[in-house]
Amino acid sequence: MKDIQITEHSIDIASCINRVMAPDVGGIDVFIGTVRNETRGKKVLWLEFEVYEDMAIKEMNSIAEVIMIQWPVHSIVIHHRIGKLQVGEVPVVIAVSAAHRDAAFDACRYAIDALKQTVPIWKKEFFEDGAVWVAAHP
Amino acid sequence: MKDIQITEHSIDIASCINRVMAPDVGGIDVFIGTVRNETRGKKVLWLEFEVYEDMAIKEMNSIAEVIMIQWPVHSIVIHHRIGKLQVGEVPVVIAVSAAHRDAAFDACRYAIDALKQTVPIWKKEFFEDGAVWVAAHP
Amino acid sequence: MRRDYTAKGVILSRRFFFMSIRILAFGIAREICNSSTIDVVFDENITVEVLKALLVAQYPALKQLTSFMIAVNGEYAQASAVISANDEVAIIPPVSGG
Amino acid sequence: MRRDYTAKGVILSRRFFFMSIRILAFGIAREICNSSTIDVVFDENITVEVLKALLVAQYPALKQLTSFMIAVNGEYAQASAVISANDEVAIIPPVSGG
Repeated sequence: MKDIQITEHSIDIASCINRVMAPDVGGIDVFIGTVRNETRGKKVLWLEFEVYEDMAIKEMNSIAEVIMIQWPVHSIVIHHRIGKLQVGEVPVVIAVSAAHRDAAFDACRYAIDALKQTVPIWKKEFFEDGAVWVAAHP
Repeated sequence: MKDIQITEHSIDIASCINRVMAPDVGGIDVFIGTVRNETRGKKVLWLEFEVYEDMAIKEMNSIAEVIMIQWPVHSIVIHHRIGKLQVGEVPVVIAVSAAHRDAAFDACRYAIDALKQTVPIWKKEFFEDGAVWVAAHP
Repeated sequence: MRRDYTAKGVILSRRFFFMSIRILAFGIAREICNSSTIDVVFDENITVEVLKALLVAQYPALKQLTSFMIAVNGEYAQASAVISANDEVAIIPPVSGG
Repeated sequence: MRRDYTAKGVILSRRFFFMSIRILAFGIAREICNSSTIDVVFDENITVEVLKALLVAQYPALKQLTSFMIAVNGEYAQASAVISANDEVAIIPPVSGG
């Protein structure tokens, strides 16, 4: 089972976890991204996430499909929030369940690494003295 | 911060996650162990966990301390449940937060691997035709 | 009249009009292009590589990005891919989700 | 009288009584020993290695385990460690938490 969502509302972590639970599951790995109060020593005020939604959903589905081919996992949930997020809020939750924990760990880590590399979502960091699109410039 | 607990009651996953959140945290990895309905093809009815509590708490603390030396993590929660658990219930939750996700993933995986190797907790699996202490015999 | 390689609702053609496409721009690309959509017109099928060159000529700030990709119909496109009339084309600056 | 190397509240001594310790047994070890505590008496300080040999002699089923460790005061003890009078000693069969 895979459950891919992009939302403007706060992500319900407990419900992401419940979605991947099942009687034939032995281990669940969950990654939760949180908005950090600083980046390279500069105080972050808030973040804004922009998305190319159709493509992002496609890419997130394709990450989940690659995972299901590569590892014996049971279920995958990937929820990404967009819009304006404050420090401490949660832009992304990935939950992966499997019969055995190794697959859950490997797949969950693959999912967040792949998401950060390919999914068309952009993060703008707002500081006291301006704003920067993360990773845009060398 | 570390929060190590052994409990006879069901583990509150959301509160484990809340405990490791902080403004200077960027990533959280959570491992959730669940009771699986079968082991090596045999239907599991329920599990019983026994603990040498004083030593288990010591070992879990020492795992957390090793982690804090080895990785730049912010907080670690390790909660282990004991007693009788049904299929689908959660014997263990480990949550690790860090400024960057790599440390959280590495430390969380180290924690569950180490826990399974050193913490004096024993699991008995109950089947329709008997019961087995896991890993006791070659 | 020769108005070569201009964009933003105008003409990218040497000869006669042939194909109009709408390009979506996201994140910093949206800011560089000062619009979330750019309408361009070509007189022949072009490749992704050519489109990127045209875009950079029109919006030199794109060259300063770490990189940018072109997506066609919601998928990353190779440099040699040919863009057709009804394709959905997007400028994808370096992503930073998660 | 010679009652060598017996356990369960009795004597593990050749000479005179000297040291009594209570051993905790967990999991399958508790079932093998049929008790969660075993009181043993030694006439001299013994090492973990010797204690293990004595336990196996008394409870041969321990030998069939994948392995078992001895903890002293809540920590895994080396074979050469010496057990003292007020130590808390425990038999630790293969653990299986998580």
